[in-house]
Amino acid sequence: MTVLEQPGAYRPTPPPAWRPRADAAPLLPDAEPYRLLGTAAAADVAADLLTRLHRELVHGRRYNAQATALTRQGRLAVYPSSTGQEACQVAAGLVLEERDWLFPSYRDTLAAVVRGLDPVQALTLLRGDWHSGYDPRDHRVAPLSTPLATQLPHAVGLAHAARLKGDDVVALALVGDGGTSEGDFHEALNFAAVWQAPVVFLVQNNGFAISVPLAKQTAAPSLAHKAVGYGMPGRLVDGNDAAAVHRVLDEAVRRARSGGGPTLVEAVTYRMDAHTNADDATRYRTDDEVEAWRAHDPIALLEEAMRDRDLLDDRSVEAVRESAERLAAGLRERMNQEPVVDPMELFEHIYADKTSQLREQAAQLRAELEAEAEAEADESEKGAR
Amino acid sequence: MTVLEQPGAYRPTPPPAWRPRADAAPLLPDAEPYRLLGTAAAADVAADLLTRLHRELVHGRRYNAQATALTRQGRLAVYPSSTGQEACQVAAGLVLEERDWLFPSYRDTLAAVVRGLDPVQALTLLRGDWHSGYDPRDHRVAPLSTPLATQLPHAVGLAHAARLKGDDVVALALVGDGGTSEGDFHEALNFAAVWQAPVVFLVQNNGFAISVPLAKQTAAPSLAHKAVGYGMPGRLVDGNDAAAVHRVLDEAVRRARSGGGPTLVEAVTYRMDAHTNADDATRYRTDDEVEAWRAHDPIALLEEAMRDRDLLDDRSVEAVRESAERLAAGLRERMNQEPVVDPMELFEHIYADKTSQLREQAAQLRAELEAEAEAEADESEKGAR
Amino acid sequence: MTTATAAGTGTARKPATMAQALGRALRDAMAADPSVHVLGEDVGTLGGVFRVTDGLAKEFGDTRCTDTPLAEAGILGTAVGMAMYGLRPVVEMQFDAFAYPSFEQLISHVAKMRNRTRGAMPLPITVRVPYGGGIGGVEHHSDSSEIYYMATPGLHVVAPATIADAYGLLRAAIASDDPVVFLEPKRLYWSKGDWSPDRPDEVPPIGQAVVRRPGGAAVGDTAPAGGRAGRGRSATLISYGPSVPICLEAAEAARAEGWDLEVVDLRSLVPFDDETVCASVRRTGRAVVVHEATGFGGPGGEIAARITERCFHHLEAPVLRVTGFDIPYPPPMLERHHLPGVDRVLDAVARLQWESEFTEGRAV
Amino acid sequence: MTTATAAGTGTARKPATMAQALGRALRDAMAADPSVHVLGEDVGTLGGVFRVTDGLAKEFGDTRCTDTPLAEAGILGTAVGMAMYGLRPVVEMQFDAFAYPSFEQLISHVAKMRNRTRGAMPLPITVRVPYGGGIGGVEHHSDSSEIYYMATPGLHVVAPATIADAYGLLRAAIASDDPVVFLEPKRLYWSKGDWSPDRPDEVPPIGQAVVRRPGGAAVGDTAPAGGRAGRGRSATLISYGPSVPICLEAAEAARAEGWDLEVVDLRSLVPFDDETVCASVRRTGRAVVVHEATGFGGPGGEIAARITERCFHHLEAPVLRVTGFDIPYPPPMLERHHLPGVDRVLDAVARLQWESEFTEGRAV
Ligand SMILES: Cc1ncc(C[n+]2csc(CCOP(=O)(O)OP(=O)(O)O)c2C)c(N)n1
Ligand SMILES: Cc1ncc(C[n+]2csc(CCOP(=O)(O)OP(=O)(O)O)c2C)c(N)n1
Ligand SMILES: [Mg+2]
Ligand SMILES: [Mg+2]
Repeated sequence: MTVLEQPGAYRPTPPPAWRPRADAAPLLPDAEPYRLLGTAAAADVAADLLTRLHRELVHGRRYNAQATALTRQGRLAVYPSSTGQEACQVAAGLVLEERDWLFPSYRDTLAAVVRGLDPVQALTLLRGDWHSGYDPRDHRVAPLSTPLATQLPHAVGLAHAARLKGDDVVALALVGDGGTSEGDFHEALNFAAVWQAPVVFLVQNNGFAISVPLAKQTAAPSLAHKAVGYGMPGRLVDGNDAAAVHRVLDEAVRRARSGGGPTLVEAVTYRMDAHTNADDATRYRTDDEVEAWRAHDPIALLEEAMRDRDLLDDRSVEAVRESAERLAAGLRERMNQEPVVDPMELFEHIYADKTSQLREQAAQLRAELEAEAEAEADESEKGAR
Repeated sequence: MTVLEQPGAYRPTPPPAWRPRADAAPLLPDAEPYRLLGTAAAADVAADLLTRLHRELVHGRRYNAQATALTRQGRLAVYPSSTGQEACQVAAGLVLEERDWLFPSYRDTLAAVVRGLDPVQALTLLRGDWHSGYDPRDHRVAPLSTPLATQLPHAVGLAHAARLKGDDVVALALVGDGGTSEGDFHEALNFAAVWQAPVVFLVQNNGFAISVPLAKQTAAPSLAHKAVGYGMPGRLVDGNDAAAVHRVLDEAVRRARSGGGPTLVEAVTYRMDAHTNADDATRYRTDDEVEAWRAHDPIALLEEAMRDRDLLDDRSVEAVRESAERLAAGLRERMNQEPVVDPMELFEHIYADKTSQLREQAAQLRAELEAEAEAEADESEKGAR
Repeated sequence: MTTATAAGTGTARKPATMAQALGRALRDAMAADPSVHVLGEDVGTLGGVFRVTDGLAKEFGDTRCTDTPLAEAGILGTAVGMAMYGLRPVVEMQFDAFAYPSFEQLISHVAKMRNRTRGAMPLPITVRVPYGGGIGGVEHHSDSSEIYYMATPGLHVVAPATIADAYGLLRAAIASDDPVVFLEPKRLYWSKGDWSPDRPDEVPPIGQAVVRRPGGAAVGDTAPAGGRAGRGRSATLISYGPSVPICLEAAEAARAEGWDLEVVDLRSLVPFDDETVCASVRRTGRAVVVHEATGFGGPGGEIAARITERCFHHLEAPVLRVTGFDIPYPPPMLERHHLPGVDRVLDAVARLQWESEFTEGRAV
Repeated sequence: MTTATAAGTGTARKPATMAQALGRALRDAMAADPSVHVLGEDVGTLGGVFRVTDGLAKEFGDTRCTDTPLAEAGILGTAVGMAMYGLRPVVEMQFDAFAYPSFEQLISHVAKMRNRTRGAMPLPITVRVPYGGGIGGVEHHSDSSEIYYMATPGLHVVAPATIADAYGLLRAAIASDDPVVFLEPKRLYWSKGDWSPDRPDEVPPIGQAVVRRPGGAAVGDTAPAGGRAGRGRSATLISYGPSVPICLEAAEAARAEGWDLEVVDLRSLVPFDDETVCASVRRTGRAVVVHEATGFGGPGGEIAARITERCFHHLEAPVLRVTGFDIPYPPPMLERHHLPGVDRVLDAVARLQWESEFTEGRAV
């Protein structure tokens, strides 16, 4: 029997011998988002996990602020902040093993950084010196995906390939609430379920797709309910509860790794900043709504729970904030250096071998650049005289 | 408040004030396909409906046989038979009001014919004299759609437009089990639910997409379970029980008409013939499976139920068969006439006004045709001498 | 079309930017015809990411200007259904590359429905696509995708280069009973001009190119040494959309070097105005096609080929092309090296064999 | 590549049809390299609707040759992920028009991943597309969609015209580290030939055109009255895929009328072999490009334009094009009027200004 065969698979035999493949009940998400922090179960969460989550949350928030500041200084072309969504980002960045793969979208640089990526490399797309700043295999982070939901089938294919090769690899793919409306979301989840690929889909439902609120995006009871239509479990989690997100993802990753197939996780969260620095969020949402969510802040939630367990005091909070400042300062400094770009690289990575046409065009650009340089040299010589 | 506003719509407010939009339970399909014939409830089905269904089923089977025969005589380029699926076809063709719209796929010519379309016009695509043989507005039947699932968003858009115009129109869109895997299926159902468009989706789950069995198409408990992910009700019905399909569709159409929004109906049926006359079904399924389904034949099921109620006797069966023969003979005769095609029409319907380029090209073809005709005339003159 | 002025707005208001003129065209079209519906991502409450649809939802309600779910095939596919029921949908694709998910709907339905139904069911759909580069956009935000549309019979393809054309051609596109892919040059969105929407002569028909800058002086006047014909140092620059201003600038610069360049703005790629283009090339004897899109397989090949087919014996030199390189659109920091600029246009003009020197064959 | 022969099959077997040769190429590639995976609709149990993949699932199992769910973006999108993990997916799109749902994946990812990752992550994906008309297919089953792929940098685009090339080019495509859109001319699927897959010289590299029929006799030999150059009544027919046999037939027919036609089979549209094409046109001085695809915005425009750019002074006449009309692909009963046939090619040859008559300008 190959991995693709599913003995109990849904296949209508002539009625009346109707035999549905699976019971739908276990696939359905709970009616309420799953929460850990502030519940009795929070007491059992490993202390070092909480400490780790806390540090990354605080670092993450600082990172977002720094990146947004860099747009104002012209050091980033654009930045889609994940402030408010740090619990999702951090949990996604921490939950995987080294051999696993992360498939981020444009908003998920923080998850990639938490996973180990150099932030300068993670920000390359948004700085604009190249489309992607890292070798995806270094940290097993796929390039940030801009076309919405298109990264989801990639995650499925990669996880499927790994399984076929006998490798113990899980893929975690991130997508937004808006992205769930795309056809690629549907096709990816269906392939994943049919192939029982070891992949976890995390929908960060931050309430908006740019200006479009969720009510205009879906009429479903929840986005997690979509899972049942593919025959995979759907899980709903409080996306601002870092411990809860981590636990739900961890369970899904384990399930995938042990051959249990894919899971769809919806994390309910909120984007505190505008869509990007270029967006004006006041056009489509009220301050009241933003403030209501501020009262459910992922860092505050976690700090409260940790203080309850004496895992945090003012001194340790201060220490984490300081290290966050150092990280931000380092990032600022490095991003303030002008990136080295080489126009001739434009022709380098189109094909394994340059076509004769690309060689011609490269020669044309080189000649132009040389003429430009000569002209500049002439200018500065004149100036020097 | 406009028709697009949904006061209770899913919009996550900050946990813990979680408020799902809708209860998922009523959206879920029953565990078993709904059946009427052979159950006690069959006694309540209107006699004239059963008589009508019966006549159309018998006519439909004969129509399929005739169309398949026409492929062997070279009168149709290809024919995808709906033999075995007549209950779905007939119910879909009968359930709508005149002002409603039907969106068929390539396999659904029978439904269009039941709705009133001239079979010769319905078969034009498959004969090959043009892409579509009828004005869609004549019987409110969209052109047969060949690219799978692409007709579903059309149905949504049309139903939505009708609603915006204040018209009391429902759209019924047909799609196969394979077609549910396409992104367009997903996008169409989502738009329909968000807009609460008066549209009914009927999936004819005939077990195969060409050679691919359902188990390789989906891992869902049923295709009807997909409905919950869009926030619409999913209904599962025995697709060979014409009365049951008609009732489920009728309820869905009424719901849609009264502003209750879309429904997804999965009818479990079986394609008794090969995918098309060009297909070899023995490559991917066993005779045993086909025979098992033959024991659940839609016509036999209905005839049994009607005889139980004394609505049918040998004489009336014979009468229906005879009228089916007459229809088939009429179709055969008309299809054996060579269709009139005009090569110059190639340039007619590209734009409202021919571009200068198309005028040039039309002139070129006309000159070629004239030269051809002249050459032929010369030939026959020679022959005459 | 031109008589449709919106109630309550006079001729006094003069939109400053192309984005505003486009918005005004939508507004006037919606006011004039209740069957015009705008739909797309963020077109309602936000007014579109480029603010082209700003105010429409407020003025006409969210059923006339609708924020759709995030799914381009769904947007275009439902627009098809709406058009089948007699509406006149105007669809916004947020950026060029984000139109690709709707490709099947566009190619297999939008372009073919009239043909399929023998004219019974035309689809008066306008697909607005903010397109092209030069705005520092990250990947997928700067594609010049016009060849995909041009090469698909059944679609009209329009690209304005001026504010007046932006208004007029969009009104014309919406009024057309054929589907129109309306390419909005992103980097001209903020171009400014004095303009009033109420001058009827500003609504051009679709399918007519215009000579933006006549090359009058040189026509047939001078015969430089070595020139085969006596048309002097004149040539035609042919472009559309965002490259038209580049060509005008190049023509201005060229004058200093003694060239008299005529600039043709195609305005519409489909239908293609052979007459205006060929008339100009016959006058000048030389031509350069300029566009941002990739050269290989791009619009310039078609344009050069059809000019050559039609004007072969009037040509002093092969029709040259100045285009984007044959590469994916580059990241922001490198885009200026990719985009055809004035210098590259002038270089091409210089290569137009002014002395009839035998220069061909070098490139291969 | 050419050394990879499959265990247990000798050189004796000679597949009769192009479809079989393609199947053999897949089989041999899978046998030679365990990272080659075939996926698509009906490719497994059924062996594909054209039976090209017949036997692969049986021989290699259903994880090597996989029937996927019915979703083309999903097929290509998962293939991207598989390639990211080091596999070498060969994807089958069932028919040309059914590749359109995968357009975004193809344009925005497959074509760009190498570039995006600075060469770190090339995608060795082969996308097999049965394409073109002439088989009596109903709507959506006969599109010539090559321009969409040609105009997208990052893709190779290949179209075989012979059985040997079908095998060799498909092996080359699968072996390539670049994504290749492999266009299989549907109406040549059943073309027959004597052929053995084990002759290494039958595996051509991607990117080299070939002169299928040399026009030797006339080169420089005769100088007919009125001819500007002394190259006689020779011309080059340029085509690829399903149009190559048409051109060869036309060349044969033309010989009777005193024309000596050279036939170039491009084999690969990207990379484009300027050298072979231009060398031929310089020999003959005249050229006609022939393809099924729509003329306007089609491949012929590019080909004609680049020949003209490179060989202007060798041309006795403009490069002409014989193509499908600018219309959606017609229904079966009318397709013969649309497809370029021998007569239309000969008509174009006749219009190549053999007497250097001044014929231009008629068309406009
Ligand atoms: C296919 C596609 N269509 C449109 C866009 C433009 N776009 C960028 S972000 C965005 C909204 C995405 O919303 P969501 O998926 O909820 O993610 P979020 O931005 O909230 O993280 C849109 C429409 C895109 N990137 N890709
Ligand atoms: C977009 C698209 N992809 C592929 C095809 C080719 N094709 C035609 S029918 C078919 C199978 C359809 O199966 P299903 O949806 O179950 O409908 P059925 O034929 O069983 O009625 C396929 C793959 C197509 N028509 N459209
Ligand atoms: Mg969101
Ligand atoms: Mg089916």
